[in-house]
Amino acid sequence: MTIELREKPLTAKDFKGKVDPDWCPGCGDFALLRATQMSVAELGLSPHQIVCVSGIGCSSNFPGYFNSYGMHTLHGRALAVATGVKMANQTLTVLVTGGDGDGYGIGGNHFTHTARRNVDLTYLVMNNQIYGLTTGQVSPSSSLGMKTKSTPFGNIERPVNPITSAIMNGATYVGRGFSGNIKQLVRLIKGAIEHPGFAVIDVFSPCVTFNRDNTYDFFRQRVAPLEDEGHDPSDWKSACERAMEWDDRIYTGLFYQDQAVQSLHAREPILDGGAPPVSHVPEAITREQRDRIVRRMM
Amino acid sequence: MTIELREKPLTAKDFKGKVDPDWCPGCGDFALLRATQMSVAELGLSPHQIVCVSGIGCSSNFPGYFNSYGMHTLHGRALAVATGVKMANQTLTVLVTGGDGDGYGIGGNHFTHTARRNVDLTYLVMNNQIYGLTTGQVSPSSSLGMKTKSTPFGNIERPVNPITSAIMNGATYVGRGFSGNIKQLVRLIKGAIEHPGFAVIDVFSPCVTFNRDNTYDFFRQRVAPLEDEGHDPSDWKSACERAMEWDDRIYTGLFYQDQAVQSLHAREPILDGGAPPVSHVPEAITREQRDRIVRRMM
Amino acid sequence: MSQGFDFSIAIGGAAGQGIATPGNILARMFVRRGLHLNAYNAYQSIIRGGHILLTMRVREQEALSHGDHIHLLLCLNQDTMTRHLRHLGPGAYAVYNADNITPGEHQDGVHLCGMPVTELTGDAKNKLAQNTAALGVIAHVLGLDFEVLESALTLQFQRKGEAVVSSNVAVARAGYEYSSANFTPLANPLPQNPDPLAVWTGNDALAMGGAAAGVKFYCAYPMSPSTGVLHWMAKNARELGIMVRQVEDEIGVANMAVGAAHTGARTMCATSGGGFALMTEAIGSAAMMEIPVVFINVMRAGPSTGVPTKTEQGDLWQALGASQGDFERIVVAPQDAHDAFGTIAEVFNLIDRYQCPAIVLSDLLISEGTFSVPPDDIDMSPPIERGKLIRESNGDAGPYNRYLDTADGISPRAVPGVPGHVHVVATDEHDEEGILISDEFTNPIKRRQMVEKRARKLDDYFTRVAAPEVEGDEDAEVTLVGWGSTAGVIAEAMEQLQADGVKVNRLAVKWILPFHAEAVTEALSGARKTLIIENNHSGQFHRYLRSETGITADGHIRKYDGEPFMPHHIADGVRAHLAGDVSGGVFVPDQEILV
Amino acid sequence: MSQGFDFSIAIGGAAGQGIATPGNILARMFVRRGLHLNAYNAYQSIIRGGHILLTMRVREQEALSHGDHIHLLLCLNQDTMTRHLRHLGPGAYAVYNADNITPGEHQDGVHLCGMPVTELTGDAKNKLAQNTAALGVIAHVLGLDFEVLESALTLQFQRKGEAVVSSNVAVARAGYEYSSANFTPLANPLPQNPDPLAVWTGNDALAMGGAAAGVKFYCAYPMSPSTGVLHWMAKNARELGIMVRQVEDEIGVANMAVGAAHTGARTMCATSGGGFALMTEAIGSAAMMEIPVVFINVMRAGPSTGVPTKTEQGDLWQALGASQGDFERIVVAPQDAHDAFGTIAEVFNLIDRYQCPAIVLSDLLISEGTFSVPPDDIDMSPPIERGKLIRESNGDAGPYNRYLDTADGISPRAVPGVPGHVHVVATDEHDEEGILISDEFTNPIKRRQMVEKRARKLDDYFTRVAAPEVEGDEDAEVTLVGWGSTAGVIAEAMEQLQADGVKVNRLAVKWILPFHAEAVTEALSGARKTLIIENNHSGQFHRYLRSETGITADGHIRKYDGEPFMPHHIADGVRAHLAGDVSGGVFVPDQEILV
Ligand SMILES: Cc1ncc(C[n+]2csc(CCOP(=O)(O)OP(=O)(O)O)c2C)c(N)n1
Ligand SMILES: Cc1ncc(C[n+]2csc(CCOP(=O)(O)OP(=O)(O)O)c2C)c(N)n1
Ligand code: SF4
Ligand code: SF4
Ligand SMILES: [Mg+2]
Ligand SMILES: [Mg+2]
Repeated sequence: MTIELREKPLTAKDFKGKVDPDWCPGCGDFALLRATQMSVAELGLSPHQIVCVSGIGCSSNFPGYFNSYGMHTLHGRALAVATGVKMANQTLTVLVTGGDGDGYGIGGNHFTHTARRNVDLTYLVMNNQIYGLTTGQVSPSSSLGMKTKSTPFGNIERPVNPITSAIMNGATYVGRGFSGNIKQLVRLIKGAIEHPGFAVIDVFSPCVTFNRDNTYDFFRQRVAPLEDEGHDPSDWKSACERAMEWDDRIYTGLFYQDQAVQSLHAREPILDGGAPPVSHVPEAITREQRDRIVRRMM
Repeated sequence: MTIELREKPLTAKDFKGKVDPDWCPGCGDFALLRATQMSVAELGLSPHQIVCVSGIGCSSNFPGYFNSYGMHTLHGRALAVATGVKMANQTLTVLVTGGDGDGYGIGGNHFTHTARRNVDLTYLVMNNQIYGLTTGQVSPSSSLGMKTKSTPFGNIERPVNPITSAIMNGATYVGRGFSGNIKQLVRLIKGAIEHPGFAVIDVFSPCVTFNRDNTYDFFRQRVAPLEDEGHDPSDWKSACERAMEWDDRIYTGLFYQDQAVQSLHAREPILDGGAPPVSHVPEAITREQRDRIVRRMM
Repeated sequence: MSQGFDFSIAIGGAAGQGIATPGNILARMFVRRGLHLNAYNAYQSIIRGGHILLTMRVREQEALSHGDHIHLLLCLNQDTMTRHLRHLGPGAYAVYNADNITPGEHQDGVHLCGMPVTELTGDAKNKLAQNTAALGVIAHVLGLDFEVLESALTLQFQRKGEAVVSSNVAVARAGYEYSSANFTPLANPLPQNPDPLAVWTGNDALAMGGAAAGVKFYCAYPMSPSTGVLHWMAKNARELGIMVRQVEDEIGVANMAVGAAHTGARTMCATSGGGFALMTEAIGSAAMMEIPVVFINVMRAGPSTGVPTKTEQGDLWQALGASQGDFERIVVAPQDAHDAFGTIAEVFNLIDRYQCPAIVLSDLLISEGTFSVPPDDIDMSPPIERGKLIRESNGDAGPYNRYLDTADGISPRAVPGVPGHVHVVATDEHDEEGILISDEFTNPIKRRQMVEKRARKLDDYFTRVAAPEVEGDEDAEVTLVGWGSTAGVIAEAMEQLQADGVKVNRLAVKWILPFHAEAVTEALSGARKTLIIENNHSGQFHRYLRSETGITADGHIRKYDGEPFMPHHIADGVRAHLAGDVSGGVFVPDQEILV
Repeated sequence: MSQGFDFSIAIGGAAGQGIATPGNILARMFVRRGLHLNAYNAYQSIIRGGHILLTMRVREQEALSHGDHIHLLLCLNQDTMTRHLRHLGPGAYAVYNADNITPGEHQDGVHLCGMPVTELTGDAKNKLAQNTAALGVIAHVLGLDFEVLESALTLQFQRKGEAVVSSNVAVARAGYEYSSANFTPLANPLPQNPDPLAVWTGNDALAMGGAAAGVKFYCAYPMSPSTGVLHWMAKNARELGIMVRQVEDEIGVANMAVGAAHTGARTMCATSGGGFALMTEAIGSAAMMEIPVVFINVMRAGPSTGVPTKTEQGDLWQALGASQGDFERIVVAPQDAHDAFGTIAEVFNLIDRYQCPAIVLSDLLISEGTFSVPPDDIDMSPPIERGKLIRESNGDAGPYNRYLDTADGISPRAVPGVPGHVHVVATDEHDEEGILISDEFTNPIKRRQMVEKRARKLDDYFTRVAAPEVEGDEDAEVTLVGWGSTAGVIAEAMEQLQADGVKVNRLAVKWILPFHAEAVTEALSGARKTLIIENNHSGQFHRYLRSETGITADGHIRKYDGEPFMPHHIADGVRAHLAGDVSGGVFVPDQEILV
């Protein structure tokens, strides 16, 4: 099923993977999967044009459930691998999917540096504020006081704020979604894929099995779409301020976007002027190249 | 030479280490060493009360030149080791010293998480915007376009901003110093040691050997002490805004401080109410403790 | 099998069907009766669905493995029935909800115990009712009075309130009564030993070993199958005054542990293979700075993420090759939960003496298995010997050299805070004072001195750590060599072989590095045929044994399908080897029970 | 030594005194004359100060090591004179600035060539003038026409402008003339071979090997002594269309490399021991996903940060134990720069064939050494064989299984972007389609199948990779076994021994894993006395050799003081062993030249 042979446009269904998700019934991750499938279909992408890279976690099982090229890599390392994929073949659409532990815990350093490099990736974080696959330990985004298997007396570490952190580290498209609002998710994801730079969407994706605090209800009572607030995504200060609100009102939507910053592959000198991807150029170097090098050694 | 036997107060000289620094003549790191020695002397600390933890780099050789307990650990890992030291013995004054590559490059994840935990450490980063010890490669704080041995065609990655990043990640005392201004450094360091939480001071410490761009002159022409600006360190927005200025004017001084946040050891339940450090409590558990545990297993 | 009661119950279903609860209730009932337990849970890396099979072997004698047989199969879904009914032999029981599960082909003499659960409970919606009803059936089949089950249920559910207790008791009673009316109980009912036992997992045992040894700083990043250690520590932290930290990643864990250990706190951390890979750099740093820390690697099937819920002995070479350069460390592979408990205290005394890191290799089989333990064996006051540790000022005002080149290579170790002992520890090569040798002039003579000083520390190691010994028949036809967690299953395979008249003995190696090369060479010098048993593909232990002794084994029994050995796998392998029936020298048993 | 011109120049001083420039000028002069060069630079991990000694051996024959002697010592400071004057034998030269350096005790017949630098140059402030004046003296002593030096200086300084060139030429001329008037030149002046040679470092050679093999993605984090590879790549990136990335840490490097390699680009990265420790988890992941990547570990003295500017062969077991579980990979230790160059291309063809990672073990001695190379040997168009790689749609619309269980275990490998071949690669165990086996039911049969499929890939490895062979005397009294970078120095030690009438041969092992166990066993079966030579403390290669073959060597020659072997260290060790003079079986030579 290739784009060349295709008669009618693909639909979300065409992006169903080889197996059905083994997520718990009700897991928030289903919504993001569905929203991503709808988004790529609406954008007219074909499965072979996309690479979906993940780490390890419940959420990181995503590539197995999504029909595209996929890499299910190491816990915390998806962004590093994905940068390798994108930079070696800039013609691919690269999605990165994973969890809060994967991305903000063990993967934190890659997150920071991918942001400052503005690598043209779409990073979808299924943030359930817990370690799901390992059966419920505290995560770097768990709230203060939260009781988990590893913090039976309550979490004493303040949570990261992925939105402000992404913005300040240099991500150029920063949004927040909620599994309870697929429409908004689709809008955010399509925008992210079309955005030529590092796009981060932190998605409240409730873990119905291990997180009793941050449930669908918890969020339903609080989420407020930024779209309704006349928020200006070019204003980082207001974006950060709104991202810090948590108690009664939690904003979702596009917090921040900066289209003026070039992505890493656009800045890379050897890809100047639409050069082909290094994954596909001929390996052999020329006699002239060889001779120039050897001459400098003499 | 212990605090108990001491007749007259210690001076900066008493904090000279066993060997003289092998830094290049003119290296910015000398100033920070001197400023730190003056600061601890002025605060009336004794060498044995201090642990100075570093990673690897020119700057990370600091503990060898400073008379206190020291740990010269792995490249990038100083904050993790220092957290272990501080949490195991909260009575110690723990300084962490190192470079920009060490702290913001390979050590980035520990930086983020140490900040959100608000571990009571004083972190002094000798930021020369280059990898010094490895003879001059690009660093995560090198400016765009900078030519180094690893970027002979110019750096294409936007630099991190350690100040905004520290603030947004949750550090509760965030300052910037310059090796050309020891007085200000001493003020900043004393404040940092007295601050009960994670204090970060990013210090412009020119590498006279490998960084031809960010020289003493470069900074002398630009530095503007925040003290002269009526800056309010409780205002994170203004702190970030000022921290982002770079071209003509580069602010130094205390950008941000929040004394309301408890440090990690203050929140730790097992250290409740001034409990002794776990490094010094008796190892043996009691018969009653044992019996309670075994009873639950039956 | 020959001696007394020996019965295995398997409970099968999908993740989310609540297998743990009946498992726990039965386990408590058994150990309270003083019976031994060895339980292995085969599961998948998913939270819902899949196929789980919990095998609980209960025995009058100690149960060294989860055994070869299923005597009673509780099917919580059709899948379990379909997969495993054929593994039941004559006299075995299949218990199931007859409302929605149908048995298939089966051997003669299998008791098919279908329960009309909806009819019994009057409740078609409670999905967990079948589990409780089945407990009633099982209690009856085992010949227990209902009161025994009733009090177990009460204990299990009392936290949830009276109503939950009484509804569960009612359902269980219905099952019990239905069984009494319809099914034949065991001819030899469940016996009772005089002294009740306790129950723990291997991870509990590792954690408790740490607590007993005086661990006051524990940090970790969750990773199956090691996470149980973190959970135990977190739960008991407050009561025991142990600082427990979950860190951002395993690099942070290992380095934080190094920092805490340096201050004087006994410090431990646990992970599995992938996390251990990330810790290796810090392990080398601990060795160079001479700081004692215990690093536990609970092995699971690899490589890479591998099969996270399956067992393997695949990380031996990773442990041996952890970090660059030559350095001093101890590697030990405990043989079961009980041994793991004691090993931790022993290892802490060793590393405090030698001022070096230790790597403890457990595996999923030990760590996630559930086992009985005699409560009196849980000695949580082992001797604590901290070696040349200086934690308080000793009034000594003389010069202090952290890396003093002493006769035994061990230098007095002062922790930060002690007046008069200020020094810097470094991962760069340093001299006796702790000054970097590359700081001014990289003196090859000093370098050599320090390498030799550190190496000398372990000179008296073999006088302090027991060498492995050959156990079993004197003039054996075959000597089985294993390491770590296979000790028990090898012992049971030996019993089977001995019952068949095969003369067999065993060398079970636990202390891996430094290796008792002389003792092992001596022990194996008389062996007529040496077979090595390993739960991995490449024969990691065999290659290591050979690297240290030059000994080449005569054959191998290996398993690398994720499942642990059952005793008959080994016995079959030995028979095949003795019959000359093994091509290529490696016997690989088939895993018949597909879990 | 017996054959033709063989002369070693040592330049000593502190970091910052500009040793590199005269070193480079001399090197270029030598290789342009077609003379062979082997240069070893002993330095410290500091930017200024300390003691550096650059030893440049120039020879008519190939120079396989930096040799045993110093024939001309250029002292840039008093420290160098004080340390090394006593190492000069009769006929050797000491060149120094007589204004501030005084010679001490010395052997008879040493030429003390003090230069009155201020007088010669008329400039007391230019600290580098002594270096240039010394070049004049050296040129004269070596019997060169001044024009040869003049053109070398012109080439070196022309980028800096005419003024710099002419002032340097003037100073050099003053030195040359002073020398002509005062010092005796060599009886046999520097010869000239017909064909000029080129010059490279081992790191250049590794990088160029990569470029020749078609590496299009190179990423790294700086770490001595591997950083030279990054520098070469960065400098030549644009011209060769190689994407070069400096990453935030080595974990990022290794994983980024895996990502780039998966897209189809030949990908390489280099680091040293500590960085390699951080990469190990990703190496296992590459093996599990079956992605070919080359990981270079340039060894330095360990453990931990160790001695960053000193050499050691200490990371063998780290390479063998890199990452958890059993998996397929290739480990190779090139023997010198030339070999390193060719090895990279060979290794890329192998890992593209076998779809697995490779670990290349270089060391500081190779990587930072400077060597001559015949330009025609630099074949940058080696055969490029990419195995079962699918980079373009082949019109095949049939089902595609990434991990198809083929007869040879090797499955067709499609890269992202190819229509009709969509699949997921995973670090979890998976089936032929790439579906996780733990996703629904962790099937032990599938698990075993996949382990065996992967293992089978290497079945024909030994038919493709040359086994090591014994070289040297047929009926040797002693067989020297080495691995990696000691091949050359062992060969030179053999020459010395043979000159003494000792019959000796050598087995130099390069391909480490898979190990040519049969071939090596066969090769050593006739050895009368086997000695193993290693630049480490614990005998890592000996233990590995034994693990694979069971062979126990008769003795050892080891060095672990940070400095490389010199030929006489090995020859002395062999003599001591033959004389039965080695207690404990391990001969450890003293490092006489304290650098
Ligand atoms: C190096 C390493 N450490 C730890 C693990 C174990 N592990 C697997 S998933 C996971 C965390 C899962 O949390 P998150 O990323 O938030 O994903 P979720 O399951 O909640 O979707 C951990 C710790 C691992 N696979 N690798
Ligand atoms: C794991 C690891 N990777 C790389 C290195 C090599 N290394 C030593 S110092 C350094 C960077 C130095 O830069 P910085 O931290 O900025 O300190 P500076 O020398 O500039 O003060 C590097 C890459 C190392 N020691 N360990
Ligand atoms: S455990 Fe939580 S995160 Fe994982 S699948 Fe279930 S609901 Fe989702
Ligand atoms: S190289 Fe740079 S950072 Fe290092 S000591 Fe010299 S001036 Fe300082
Ligand atoms: Mg999560
Ligand atoms: Mg720096």
